[in-house]
Amino acid sequence: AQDQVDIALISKGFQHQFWQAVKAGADKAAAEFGANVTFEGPESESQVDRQMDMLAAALSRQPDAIGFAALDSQAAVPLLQQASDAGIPIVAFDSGVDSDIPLTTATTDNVAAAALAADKMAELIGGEGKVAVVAHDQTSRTGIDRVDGFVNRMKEAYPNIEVVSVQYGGGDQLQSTEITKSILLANPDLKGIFGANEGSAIGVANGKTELGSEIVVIGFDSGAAQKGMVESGVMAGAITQNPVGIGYETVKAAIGALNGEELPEVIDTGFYYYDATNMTDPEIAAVLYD
Amino acid sequence: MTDTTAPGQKTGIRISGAFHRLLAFSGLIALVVVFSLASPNFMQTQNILAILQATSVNGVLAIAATLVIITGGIDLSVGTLMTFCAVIAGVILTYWGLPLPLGVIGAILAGTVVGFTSGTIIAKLKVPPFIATLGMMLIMKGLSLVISGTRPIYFNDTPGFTQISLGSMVGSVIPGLPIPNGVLILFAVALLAAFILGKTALGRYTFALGSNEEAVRLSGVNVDRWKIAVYALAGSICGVAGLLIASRLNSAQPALGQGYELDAIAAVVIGGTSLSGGRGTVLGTLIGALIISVLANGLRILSVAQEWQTVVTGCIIILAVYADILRRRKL
Amino acid sequence: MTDTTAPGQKTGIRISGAFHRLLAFSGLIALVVVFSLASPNFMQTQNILAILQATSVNGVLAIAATLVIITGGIDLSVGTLMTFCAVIAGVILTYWGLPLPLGVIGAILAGTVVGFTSGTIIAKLKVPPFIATLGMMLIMKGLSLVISGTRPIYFNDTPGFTQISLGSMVGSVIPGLPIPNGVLILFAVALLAAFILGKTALGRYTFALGSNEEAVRLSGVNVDRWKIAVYALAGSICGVAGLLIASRLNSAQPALGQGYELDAIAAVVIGGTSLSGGRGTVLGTLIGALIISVLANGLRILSVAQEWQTVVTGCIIILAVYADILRRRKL
Amino acid sequence: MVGGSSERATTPAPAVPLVEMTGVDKSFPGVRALIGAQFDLRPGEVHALMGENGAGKSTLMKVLSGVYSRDAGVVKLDGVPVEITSPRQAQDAGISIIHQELALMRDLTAAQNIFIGREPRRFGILDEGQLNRDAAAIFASMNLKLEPTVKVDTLTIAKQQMVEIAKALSYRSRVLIMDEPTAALNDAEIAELFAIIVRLKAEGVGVVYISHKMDEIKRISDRVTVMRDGEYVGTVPAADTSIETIISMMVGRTLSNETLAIPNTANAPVALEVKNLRRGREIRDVSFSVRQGEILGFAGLMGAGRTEVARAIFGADRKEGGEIWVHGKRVGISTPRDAVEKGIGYLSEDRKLFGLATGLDVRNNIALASLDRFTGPGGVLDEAGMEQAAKEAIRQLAIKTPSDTQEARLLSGGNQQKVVIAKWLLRDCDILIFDEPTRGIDVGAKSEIYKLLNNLAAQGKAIIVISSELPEILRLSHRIAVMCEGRLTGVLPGGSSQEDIMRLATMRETAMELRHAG
Ligand SMILES: Nc1ncnc2c1ncn2[C@@H]1O[C@H](COP(=O)(O)OP(=O)(O)OP(=O)(O)O)[C@@H](O)[C@H]1O
Ligand SMILES: Nc1ncnc2c1ncn2[C@@H]1O[C@H](COP(=O)(O)OP(=O)(O)OP(=O)(O)O)[C@@H](O)[C@H]1O
Ligand SMILES: [Mg+2]
Ligand SMILES: [Mg+2]
Repeated sequence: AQDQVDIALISKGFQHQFWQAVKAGADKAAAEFGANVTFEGPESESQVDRQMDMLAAALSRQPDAIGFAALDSQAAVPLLQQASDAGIPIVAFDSGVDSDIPLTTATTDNVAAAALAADKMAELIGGEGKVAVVAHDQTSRTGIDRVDGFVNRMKEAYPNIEVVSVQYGGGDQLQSTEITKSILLANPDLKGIFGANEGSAIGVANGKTELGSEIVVIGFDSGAAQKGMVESGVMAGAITQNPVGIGYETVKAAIGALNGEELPEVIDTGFYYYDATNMTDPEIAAVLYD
Repeated sequence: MTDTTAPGQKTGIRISGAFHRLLAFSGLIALVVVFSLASPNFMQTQNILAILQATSVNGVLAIAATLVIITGGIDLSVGTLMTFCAVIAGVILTYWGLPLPLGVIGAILAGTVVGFTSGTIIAKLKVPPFIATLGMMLIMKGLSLVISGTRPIYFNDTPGFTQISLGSMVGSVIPGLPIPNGVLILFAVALLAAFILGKTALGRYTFALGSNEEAVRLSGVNVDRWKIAVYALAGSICGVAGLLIASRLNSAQPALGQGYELDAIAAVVIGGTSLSGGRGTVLGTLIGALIISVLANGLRILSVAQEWQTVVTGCIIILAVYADILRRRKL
Repeated sequence: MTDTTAPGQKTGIRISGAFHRLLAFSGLIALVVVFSLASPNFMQTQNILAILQATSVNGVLAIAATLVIITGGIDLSVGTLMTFCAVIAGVILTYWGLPLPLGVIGAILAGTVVGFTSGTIIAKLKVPPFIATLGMMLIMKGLSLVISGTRPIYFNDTPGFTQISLGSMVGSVIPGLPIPNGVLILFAVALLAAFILGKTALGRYTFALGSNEEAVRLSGVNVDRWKIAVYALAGSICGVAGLLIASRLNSAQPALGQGYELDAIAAVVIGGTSLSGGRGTVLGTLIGALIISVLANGLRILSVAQEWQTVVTGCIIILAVYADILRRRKL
Repeated sequence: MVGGSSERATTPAPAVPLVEMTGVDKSFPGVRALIGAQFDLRPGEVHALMGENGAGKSTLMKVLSGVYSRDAGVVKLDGVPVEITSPRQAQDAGISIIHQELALMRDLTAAQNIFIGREPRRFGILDEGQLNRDAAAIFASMNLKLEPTVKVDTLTIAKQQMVEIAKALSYRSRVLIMDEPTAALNDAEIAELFAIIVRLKAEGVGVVYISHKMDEIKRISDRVTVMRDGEYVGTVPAADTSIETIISMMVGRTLSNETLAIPNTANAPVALEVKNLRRGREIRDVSFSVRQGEILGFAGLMGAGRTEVARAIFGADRKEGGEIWVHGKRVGISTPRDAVEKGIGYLSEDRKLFGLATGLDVRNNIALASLDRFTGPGGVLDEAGMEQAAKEAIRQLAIKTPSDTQEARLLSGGNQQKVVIAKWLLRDCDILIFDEPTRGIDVGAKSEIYKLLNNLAAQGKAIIVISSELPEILRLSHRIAVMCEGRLTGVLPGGSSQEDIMRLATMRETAMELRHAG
């Protein structure tokens, strides 16, 4: 496979289903276009420096192109500059890099996606009452965007809804479960909880089941467990991005860049709200992943 | 030769022993009292059950760590080994579709084998426990991902599986008291570990090894064999923890587990077991694990901002141990 | 009474000492050779520099941990204390807009004060180091978030800041050798720590404390003072690490840091320092830290799948330490 | 010099000895501990193994008991060559050993220590009752009053030593090796131990007995084998050989045993005065003083509280009341550092636990209490100065070590003790408290230490010597303080008789009350 195009993808995470879905999309594109793709990411979204080490090692490998999902875009600038100096094209994915080095960005608008979750939540609880958020990370871009998107939307559009608690469980299902149970026990009149990523959402749903609560749960992302919960109604619904699409578009854009194609500034891969009623719609089913 | 153990002293020691054990709860009780006063939601049955449920996994892991720490060793692999065992159960039950009991046995056996391997590396190759179990932690973490194909394995085809942790045998007998099975399992493991430590040769050698390994060797005891046995036992307990967490999440989550070792070791040390070995109790470890859960639960119930929760937890851990030291010094 | 110190014997010991030191690199050298053969990209200047750069933060933290571990203690707070110091630098430079040197001094001072506090809790209140520094780890983690307002602080207004880690003084003198300053700082810290350990009273007491604290106390030494000094020194070194990481990322990332203590302690133990105290070297720790980085980098260069990287890393850590044990046994 | 050929043993020599070791070699890095060593043991005899510190006695016995493997040589049991490679094998072959350095599991009880590896079980479960009963039976047979359920780390070294002896006895071995069993024992306990040994002899057990106490050799042993520098010197019958001969075999020359002139210190200024020192039942209103140039001996039975008094003065333990005056000024001492600053040094009775930093080398152990003196600007140590001081001390005390950079834990027991003494000599204190300074020290070195103490006194230092060996107290002291049950029962002049001391040492409170009543 010496003559194959070598593309290194440095993501924000690795073990989570979301990133595995991105990887699946990238692999799909790799197979389609005959490229060799590697995929790596740090353990948690706070490990900015570990991601730098991964990027540095990837550069040493002298790949033909790099796909990069920056945990902190500023921190990455010197290394990206180095890559760009070496003539290696860079495609950003998942969230943007504050720099003009990346040729394009394949991403989801997380603020808007979380605002949609807020709208759905408001609709389901009847426009008033207390809600809470269980998110994955207090400092990462996606964590901040989704919490802000949800909370601000509630503040602006639904004055009768109060966000009583925002807590962070690191995306760990068990920890998110414990957090959810505490929130429910502390606020018996709570109407709903938004789980801001896959692990958080599943944790919230588990906490709800364990306490036999009737609150409205809105999740984020998909995965087999979450789909099952939406199907069974434990979770009212969830926002899904299109991670497979993100991975696919990233690799496709990288290859396009190598072939000298013109790339758009942003490739919006979109987000969707799904619930038991629309899960099987072909458009939705296409972006859901296991 | 004079007898230093006058009868009066003896009763003194006995009384102080009981008193001691009672007072050991003091840190925990203080926390419970404070939280009960601060929030009416804290002392509700459901919340108490939530706290116990939250303790079950860390409690079981901490008991495994206690055994190893009493020998003067350390086990950093408890968290990822737990995950590995959960994945093994997933493979057996979901991928291979075998019946539930085989999954249970498989998970515990996997833990035992891995613990046995760590113990062998430590005892035979003389690799320090910190390194051997650090390596094992990474190996288990990687293998969990490899075996599961980096995706959760769900137990949807094994309906009884979630009952291991979430069902309530007590609740089905006494309707008002839905103590989850996971909590019962924690107590069962604790009783078993306490029995082994207190009443069996394995327990005796566990303490002896941590006290003075060289002396045990000089006494003609096969030190290696017993050391390996302790690690294997700890591994099998991690297997139980794996079943607990998998049944609670109805899935084996291959990415989870790292970082859990620190909570487990913290519970052990807060419970008064010395990291230099030779002394420690399962009861202390249980209290330590409860202190950690009560703290987390209480601060959340009070809706303390999360960054401050962390600060307060840090302070209280230090204070709880300091209070325990003061108490012991006085007695 | 006769003198057994025949001249021949003495030289024998000296030679074996030097040989020993040379061989200590063997694990590292073996890794480098394997990776060089496996990939032509490994031995390139840029990659070597990347490895050194990747070692700098963990290396400095590991040196801090080495000091504490030699006293027979442990420091779990190195990672989050580093972050705390980075945040303090951010507050001074960005929020208050003060000049660069004040930020540097402030970060190191913050580390020293926190280390001093941990040391005091350990020495005066007799709280075990594991608990005291576990508590401190959580407190630092929380305070970093509180002070920074849970968001990164950028150093865009302090243009020289990234030069601390990323600039290259060597490169500006010898153009072909752009060794980043961060690496120079690592070596400077290592030299300083080795000097303190080997040549000063503080260093001597560090070893003595780990060897037999009670004997040191009964020799009329103010044990508490020296112990506190060691923790304070370790804290100030964490301050340096804080500056390194902040300047490398051009920002203080308040959520980072937890988990880094394990890598640091692993480097120390791989480097041959005993967790029970009394022995250890800075050179060993440097080698340990390099082994960790070379392993991570080499496996990435070889495009090994990430889950397998973890497995291989675990195995090699155990093997490296085992090889070291074999070597020592033979000599 | 007496050769090994003078075989006139008190017990008839059976055809085949129990143990026969010949040509045994053993080297450690930098040290040849045994060079062609030889030894044999017959059933029913007590065979003393003698030699200076570091002669290789413990090493030879560790080879026999499976702790070390030998580099060369033959070991025969009942005339059959054997390979003993583990302590377990030694036990199975009927060999048990009491190690010189206590090897107890501090967190276990006395009974648990004794039966480690051989716990009585019922249905696989430990039978703790049986365990304690068995231990109690052994204690009873030793006339030892000790609760089987007491944790050993709360026991004094003497009692810990008794636990070790009980453990060795419990194996009911044919060969029993005792490596300095009496170093920590007082006369009454030694008598008890000897009674046990006599009983074992009668049962046909062969006993190897290592001790530096010359009088014991005469009292208990049948034959004596002497080693020097790892080599076999000779074997002689104990009854027909004078102590002087044995000593000259050990050291390779004759020791002058001059009695030391006791200078008159009655008018010298008081260096240390202790008034009404108290702490619970352990220290009850102790007052005494030591003059410059004076050696004050402290005698008493085990548990008399001498160590407690010393540690309380030194600030190592807390006191409940009392005053300490140094050179006529009242001083507050609450930590050892205070004491050292006031010019007081304390050599503790347990070198392993409290004296030696075992991981450090000899040089740094010697300099440990004086590091501030070797600290230059910037905290940098004067390594050359330390080396010189250490080498001087090694020469002065004839410490047997390959170099001053040898790790202290690798020295033989007696040489470790000398290192700790060297530490305090280097510190140059005005007032020195020596707690069992010659414990485990060979005769040659002992007389060196006596000379040293006298020299120190002659230099005007005030010295307190705590010792359980009455001859030592009598030989050294200008005055003798005697303690019993935490009280100072009297201070006797230098030339007092052993009987006077024993009378004060056993003056129990109850006895005094009875006398008052009568
Ligand atoms: N494990 C070891 N490593 C290195 N040297 C050792 C070791 N054990 C003993 N030695 C050395 O071997 C020599 C003999 O020591 P050994 O303990 O047998 O002496 P000993 O006759 O019992 O002396 P003592 O009367 O002081 O107990 C000494 O020089 C000692 O330093
Ligand atoms: N570690 C300990 N724990 C509890 N009690 C102790 C301890 N050490 C000593 N004691 C008690 O203190 C008293 C005096 O101890 P010790 O035997 O050390 O006196 P001593 O006069 O120094 O005797 P010797 O030096 O002959 O051993 C005794 O009652 C003893 O039981
Ligand atoms: Mg000896
Ligand atoms: Mg004493």
